[in-house]
Amino acid sequence: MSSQTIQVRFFASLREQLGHGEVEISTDSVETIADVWQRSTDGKQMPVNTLMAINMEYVEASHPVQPGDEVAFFPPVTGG
Amino acid sequence: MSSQTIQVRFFASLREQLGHGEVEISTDSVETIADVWQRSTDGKQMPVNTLMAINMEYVEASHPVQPGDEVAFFPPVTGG
Amino acid sequence: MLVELRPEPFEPYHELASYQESIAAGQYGATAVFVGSMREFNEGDQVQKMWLEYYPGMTEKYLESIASEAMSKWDLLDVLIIHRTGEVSPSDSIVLVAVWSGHRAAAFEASRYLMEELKSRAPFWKKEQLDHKSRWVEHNTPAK
Amino acid sequence: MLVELRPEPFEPYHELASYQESIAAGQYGATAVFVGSMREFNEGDQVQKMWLEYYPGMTEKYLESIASEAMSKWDLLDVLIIHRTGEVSPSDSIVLVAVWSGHRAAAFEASRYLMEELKSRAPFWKKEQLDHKSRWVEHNTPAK
Repeated sequence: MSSQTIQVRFFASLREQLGHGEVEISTDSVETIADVWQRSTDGKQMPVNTLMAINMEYVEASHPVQPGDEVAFFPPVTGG
Repeated sequence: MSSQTIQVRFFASLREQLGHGEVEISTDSVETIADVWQRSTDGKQMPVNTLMAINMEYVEASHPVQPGDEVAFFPPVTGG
Repeated sequence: MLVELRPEPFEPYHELASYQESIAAGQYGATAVFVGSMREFNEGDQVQKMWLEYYPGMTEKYLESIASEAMSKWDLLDVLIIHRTGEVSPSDSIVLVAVWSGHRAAAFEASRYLMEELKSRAPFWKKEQLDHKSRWVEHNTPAK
Repeated sequence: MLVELRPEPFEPYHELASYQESIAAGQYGATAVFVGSMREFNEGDQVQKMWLEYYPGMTEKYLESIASEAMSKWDLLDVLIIHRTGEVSPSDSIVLVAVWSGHRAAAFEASRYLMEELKSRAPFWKKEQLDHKSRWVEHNTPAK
């Protein structure tokens, strides 16, 4: 059931390094954004300066997550 | 002879108050911009904030003048 | 107030003239505009093309939030932000930011604020195509 | 680098697009633009028309000197200044200042510098025509 999962998105160089732009993870024992990273990357080290968002708002790694959330990880932005 | 005179110009509200935009004065005993004002306005009081230029460059009232110079007096600028 | 992402090239001064028709003429005394364009070189290398990735949904939301913030921080009549996405060629416009206000101080400050917020936080990422390789741009230059 | 006085109305974004064709595309990454326009009111009064007096010779010389100064203070590719003269109607553009540079900091700083110098020292004077009288504008608002 999608309400028991979290959608995880990766962008730019992070997407290329991990080999995918989007995964769905189960929420079992996933409480924070940091946990989402661990689960969705098989425990890889998070690059320094990685930015994080939950439901398209910037948050810190300690921010809690809930089933149904969309979480995103991406490198420093370079627009404009 | 024009080389023994100074051309004096007034702009904007100063031009309207004095009733003319341009006069020619003789250089006899006229040494500074302040003297030019005295001579060209019949000794009127100079309004506070009056700006002064000699040969189209800003100067102070104490700046010396020479025959052939063009001297201008005008109020604070309001362009842009 | 308008925020738009554009997958195709746009002509910033044409956009400005056209958008400005929607703003009451005679009400604004000051318009400050910034246009960012793609240069054909970066860090000593010729750049052939650029890929501008973004986060659909979040990018628009973020740009709308800084536009609203600028409208509330300064006395502005209007804000326009257009940002390119996708494949970009040298000399193409990347970003257009414009603000309309009564007086110049608000216009200058708001336009700079918007560009600094956009450069430091808006979810866009540039990948440059050089002669023989491609690379992600790692970070934007700070405001200094 | 171009400085021009215009006795007739001008369309700033058309001027910009046209002037920019003379600058090598792909060389500049940042363009900062300021446009000052005539509002239909000032200090609580409706303004019907405005008369923009200037000092022929000195005004051009002064604008050219600040454009050159900006080029030497910052790393700019080009500077454009257009200023209206004579009879001006509400919503007409009064001044256009544009600078092109590699990066945004120089563009923002130089455009603001030019406008502050122009507003505080360029020999222009505005006389406003109200419903039943006319008056000289006494001073510009400070940079704040």
